[in-house]
Amino acid sequence: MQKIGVFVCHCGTNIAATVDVKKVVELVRYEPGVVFADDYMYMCSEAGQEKIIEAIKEYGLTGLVICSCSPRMHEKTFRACAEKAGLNPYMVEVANIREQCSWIHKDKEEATKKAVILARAAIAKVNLNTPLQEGESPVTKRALVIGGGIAGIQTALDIADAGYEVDIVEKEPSIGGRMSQFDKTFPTLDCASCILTPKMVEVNQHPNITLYTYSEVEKVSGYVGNFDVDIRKKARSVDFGKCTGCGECQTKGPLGKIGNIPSEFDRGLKNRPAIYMPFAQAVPAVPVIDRENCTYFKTGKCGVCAKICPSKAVDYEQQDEIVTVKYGAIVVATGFDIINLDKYGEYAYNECPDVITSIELERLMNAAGPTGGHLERMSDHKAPKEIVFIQCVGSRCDDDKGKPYCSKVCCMYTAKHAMLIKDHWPDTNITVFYIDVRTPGKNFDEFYRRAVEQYHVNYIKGQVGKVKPQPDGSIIVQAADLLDGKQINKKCDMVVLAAAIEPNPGVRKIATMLTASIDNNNFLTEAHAKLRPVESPTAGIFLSGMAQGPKDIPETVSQAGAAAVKVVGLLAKDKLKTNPCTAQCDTLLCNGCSTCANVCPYGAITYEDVQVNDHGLRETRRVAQVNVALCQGCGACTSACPSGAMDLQGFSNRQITTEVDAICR
Amino acid sequence: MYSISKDNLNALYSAIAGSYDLFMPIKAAGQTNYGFWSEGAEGDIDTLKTIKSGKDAFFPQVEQLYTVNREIVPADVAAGPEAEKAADTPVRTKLKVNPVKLVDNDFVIFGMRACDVRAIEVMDNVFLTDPVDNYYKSRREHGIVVALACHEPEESCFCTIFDIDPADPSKAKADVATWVIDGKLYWKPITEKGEALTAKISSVFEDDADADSKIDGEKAYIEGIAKQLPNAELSLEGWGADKTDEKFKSEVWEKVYKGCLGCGTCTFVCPTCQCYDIKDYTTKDGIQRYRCWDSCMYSDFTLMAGGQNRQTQLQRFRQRFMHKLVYYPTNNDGMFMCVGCGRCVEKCPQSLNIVKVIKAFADNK
Amino acid sequence: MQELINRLKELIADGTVVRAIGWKKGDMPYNPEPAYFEKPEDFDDFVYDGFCGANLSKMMIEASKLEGKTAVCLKPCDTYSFNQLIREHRVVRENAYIIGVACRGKLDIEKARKEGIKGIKSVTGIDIEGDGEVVFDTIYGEKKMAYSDLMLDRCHVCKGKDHVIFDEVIGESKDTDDADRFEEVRKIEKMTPEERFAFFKSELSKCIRCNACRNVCPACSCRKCVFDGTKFDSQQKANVDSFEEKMFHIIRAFHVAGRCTDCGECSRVCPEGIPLHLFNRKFIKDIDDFYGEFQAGKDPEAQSPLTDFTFDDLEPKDAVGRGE
Amino acid sequence: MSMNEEKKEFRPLIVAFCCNWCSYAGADLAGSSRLSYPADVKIIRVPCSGRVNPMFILRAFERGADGVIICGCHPGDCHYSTGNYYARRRMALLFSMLEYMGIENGRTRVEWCSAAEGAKFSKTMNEFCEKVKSLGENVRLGDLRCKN
Repeated sequence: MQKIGVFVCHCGTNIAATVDVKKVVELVRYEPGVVFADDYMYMCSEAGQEKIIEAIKEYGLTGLVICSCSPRMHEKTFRACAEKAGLNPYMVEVANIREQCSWIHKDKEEATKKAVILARAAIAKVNLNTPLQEGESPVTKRALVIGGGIAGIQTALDIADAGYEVDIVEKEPSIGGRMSQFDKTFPTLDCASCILTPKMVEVNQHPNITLYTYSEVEKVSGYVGNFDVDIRKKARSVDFGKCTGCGECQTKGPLGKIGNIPSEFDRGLKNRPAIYMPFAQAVPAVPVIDRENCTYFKTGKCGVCAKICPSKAVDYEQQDEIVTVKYGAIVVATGFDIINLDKYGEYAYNECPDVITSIELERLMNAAGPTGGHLERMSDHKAPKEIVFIQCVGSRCDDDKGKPYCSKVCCMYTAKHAMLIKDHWPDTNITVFYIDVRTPGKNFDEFYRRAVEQYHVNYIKGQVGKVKPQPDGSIIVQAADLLDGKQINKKCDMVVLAAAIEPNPGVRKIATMLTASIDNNNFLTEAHAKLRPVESPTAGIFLSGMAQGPKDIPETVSQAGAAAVKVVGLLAKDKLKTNPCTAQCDTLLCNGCSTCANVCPYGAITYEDVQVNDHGLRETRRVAQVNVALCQGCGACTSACPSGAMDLQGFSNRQITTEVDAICR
Repeated sequence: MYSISKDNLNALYSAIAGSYDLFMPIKAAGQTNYGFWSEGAEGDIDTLKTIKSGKDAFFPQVEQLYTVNREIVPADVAAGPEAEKAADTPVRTKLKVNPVKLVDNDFVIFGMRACDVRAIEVMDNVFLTDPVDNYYKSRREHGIVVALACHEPEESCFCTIFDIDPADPSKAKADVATWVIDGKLYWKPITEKGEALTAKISSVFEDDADADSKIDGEKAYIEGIAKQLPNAELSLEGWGADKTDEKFKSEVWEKVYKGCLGCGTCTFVCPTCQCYDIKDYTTKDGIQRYRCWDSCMYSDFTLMAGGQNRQTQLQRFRQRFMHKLVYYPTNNDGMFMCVGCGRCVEKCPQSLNIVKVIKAFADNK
Repeated sequence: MQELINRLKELIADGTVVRAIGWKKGDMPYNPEPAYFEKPEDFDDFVYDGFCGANLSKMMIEASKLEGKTAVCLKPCDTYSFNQLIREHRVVRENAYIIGVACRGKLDIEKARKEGIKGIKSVTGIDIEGDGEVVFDTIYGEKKMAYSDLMLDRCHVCKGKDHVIFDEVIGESKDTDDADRFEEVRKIEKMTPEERFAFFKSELSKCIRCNACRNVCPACSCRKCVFDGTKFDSQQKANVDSFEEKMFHIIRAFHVAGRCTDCGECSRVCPEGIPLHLFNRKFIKDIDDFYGEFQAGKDPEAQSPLTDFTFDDLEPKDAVGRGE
Repeated sequence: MSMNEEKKEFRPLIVAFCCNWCSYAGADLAGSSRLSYPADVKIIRVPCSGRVNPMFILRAFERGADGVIICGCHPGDCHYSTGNYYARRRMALLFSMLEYMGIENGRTRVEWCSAAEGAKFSKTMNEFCEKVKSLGENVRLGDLRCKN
């Protein structure tokens, strides 16, 4: 049986004016478990707290009920006060008789009655309270960044600069990501590689950063502060130590420098050989052999690259390697891709080489791209004179074909493309079919207006019904002009599609490994959309870049920095304090049915086969185990559990039931 | 000998209910169970077996024993906080126990079959021997049992193996015996209690001169059927007093218990099972302490802080039948704690029952 | 039936399984019991006929813990329960050898009793292969009933004759559904609240708290039921005509919501004939209406509707008053 | 000790489960804004609406509550991301079942109420009290043993 002290606060007149405080004291004095009850003007004041401490010592109190303002206000205060007197802070319950009683009721008798009932509920609860201990878990001072695009690069640099070790895992042979494919960036039109390459080099040279390129995360276990991650380093077939990055190997293969494999980097607009570096500024500057397409790996014959390599770096015998590394925090920066356009037959993308995506246009306009920066039609290599841009291809769709969201960057990059084309080839006519032009952002609307006003880009609010390639090589775009209400048949010689962006398809697998939640569109979910936008609900997992949602480069970079700060904030701690109000499984009642794990937003519940002794019956059972470092104490599992095995400390089934009983008494 | 037309039974019920509480089989929501009759209720004496037996009449499924509440002792309040501090364990409230009123009005249990009447004897041996159960005793003293012959026994019946006569309830310890023959209920008081009841309601009856011959005919008919019942010859050899060791250690249990769900159906429909649990229910006016039937088939039966003496369903299953066929006879001059009513035969969800157990042991020889 | 017996004996003989779970001949023609079979002579008592209504899937919970594989005879509807038990890790698939047994609807002896058939000595026409009338030889003469008139109510709304999980199927099942599964639920929904309350009150007041419905239910597979535990102070055994049964039955139905395959065992075993399936079926109907059709046990990988959600799910206020 | 010495008008007993992060804070805001609602409402603080087990709701009715309301963060705003989504499904099914059993609609309610919606909290409670008051005492779900 507890020895409970009840302390009723007047809060000046805030409570006392409507609640007869003395009467409350008299009426709760005889509740089961109560050994002491008193009132005071300001319970939270130093004198008030002193009173509590004295009573704890004098009466050997084991539990406290403070009838005062909201626990959201002073629960911490009173818990600290209890702790000072040597009482476990979780043996304190607060009855909210100010915000939820005296302030909203006028009739003193009624308010007093209610205050007594609220106090009784709190007393009944404290009778079932048990001392809870905050747990501690150590922190591995190393972070993992998954994805080596601009988001991952920036996050890694910021963490590394703060003095912590960080590893980047990138599945491609080089870091750089999508940004390295871009030509110029809006709204300043500076060259993407000019601003990105220095950062890539910095990453490569940073003493705190380890790069795992051509590598993938294979398995994740553990929890915040203590993740164990298996990284698969795919066989590069080129010895990192020996290769000097001279590039000789890529020139003399079966098809020389041209190769016959569509280059991923150039979006298939150009070919590459089987041994390749994706692009000239690749980091690391070490080629890989694409084994699926290599003649040697396919037929056992060839071996030319090995013969010509001056440093004998080519190693056909190399094997995939799995390294296991411990991390304290993980940042997901897996970025995006554009949607597959197979479902959009009306745009003739698969049919006509002159219907291209915006990202292909980036490559076509890039000096290092397949055409050396000359904008030309892929069909006849002639310069296009009439170009149509189609917006929202698969964005803002209400059917199953596309995505319901706005891809956010298309309006801006289309204006950028239009202006760049007009700058280089002023005699080109450009028409943009849009649904809405969205330009919120610093200098964004000015940028768009320049395209319309200075460059005379023809913006038509209208939806494109069909893109029809013509036998003469031209293309007719059928559209409705929504403002004029007219049907348009626009003849042109190139069509550029602003295809919707989507999270990198690999993110689903990674999210599952990390037990990080993702939304219906496969974007990672934030812990709180407004207040914790760079954290995943799963503790220790952070979000950076497009993996979380569509955003442009400056936003990505700022989010990357924010994620880095959160990581640093975590790594700076030697120990993590864990919330003691966590779920707990009664292994004797647990069925091992996994229902609780299905509703846990934090992946805090795992299953283990344990040996139990159920009143003398010994057997091995599959039971739930709660990782208290991950559990945030929401209690979703407790309501899902049919047998009542899963319970929440501090808000246990019996505690809440007894509160209900006390109120209904 | 009295009789009354079956069409007129409501008049009989009314007459009884005028002076007594009338507890009898009543049909509601498609099933017939014992309940208190009131005007408009559908009395049903044609259904051979009520689902639950009539044991609720004396040993209801739930029965309040007493209530407890806390009272503040004013003296301590007056003494104030200083006096409280002085005391080691300040007593400021005390518990007040309020017993419930025992049954003190006569009531009639109408339509009990001979097997259920025998079951009362079985329970008497438990509740009326020292220490006497006052709640049961008061009901027994005030209950008047009107038994009814079983016109057409069914295949699940096996009362005859316990020397119970379904044809003649006057042999059972009933206060009144009745028969339903050709649309008439024949009424024969046996005990003083029965006579007193009959006297009170005699105006609803007619005198029937042919009664005895009719009843003899009915008895012969019933006996004829009883002999044909599939379990009429079931042998209880090997069971009874002092067979504990032999039966307890038998390997047969392992074979017969497997299908058992551990539910309480058999126990709760049984007229002789008399185990109960005592529980508290907290209300705003204090704690109500009640007892309710419990089943030895339940996994939490006799669960204690230190664990359980029967941990497996095999042990629980064995307990129930050992109690009925060995332990009880051992303590009660060979009387079995089964009356062959066959309710468990009909109602066990898995079709396990005492008959199968008896047969399984017989086959094993 | 003989084919089934032969096959089971064969599986035991060739070491595929160590034992079989099936039905053992009863002492009455209509009360076979679920049982284990190991030795060849055990099969002398093996039976599989129209009265073998018990769903044996739940017995695999205990059988899964035994050494070696167990052959288990499952009717089409039982396989749904088995799938659900797999999903909840209560049975071990690898430890079971599932024989899908044929079914042409299972019989309810209560139906015969309601027709006044008693003193039964023997019954014919209940074989799994047959398709004639059921003939009762009783002390009081011969009585006949059409097979389908004797069928359990659940078989009239059968989920289908296909087994959803099995290692092999023996025999040919028949379609028996000739009624709308949700008809009874709809009928109740159309009543006034007073009528509905009166209906459930009269049905539930029969409850004797025997727990047969719970203990037979393959979805109620908790090691210790919340009503037997102390976690909610809900450990009550009282049968009082006011609340406890309601609470028990609502919570029981709620706990199996999204997991109940509608196997109908609860209603089959209730000694008081309470139509308990009406609770489960209401939840099934609501789940279908609110969240899209869902058949528990059809796919062991499928997420239960109560451990799932969509962003624009129905609001609770819109879940009620739909009939008004 | 009985508090209802005199029964003048029927005053319902209402149990409100409020999630700590949104609705309980909303109730606090209603308080600090002095937006009154009847004293019949007694709030129980839970971490999340997803913590509210149907057992609690039935228990409240059993023990004499006339109405039970569950308040949580708006869908999408749950402090724990998903708790209220599960609560929404559970309560939709539970309420529908209670209606099916003939319990009056309106004795149960779910309301999403953010920490900023003090006014909404107060309005909701006023409405709910009125509704439950109009339905009268909860007879159908109460346990007779808890009645006087």
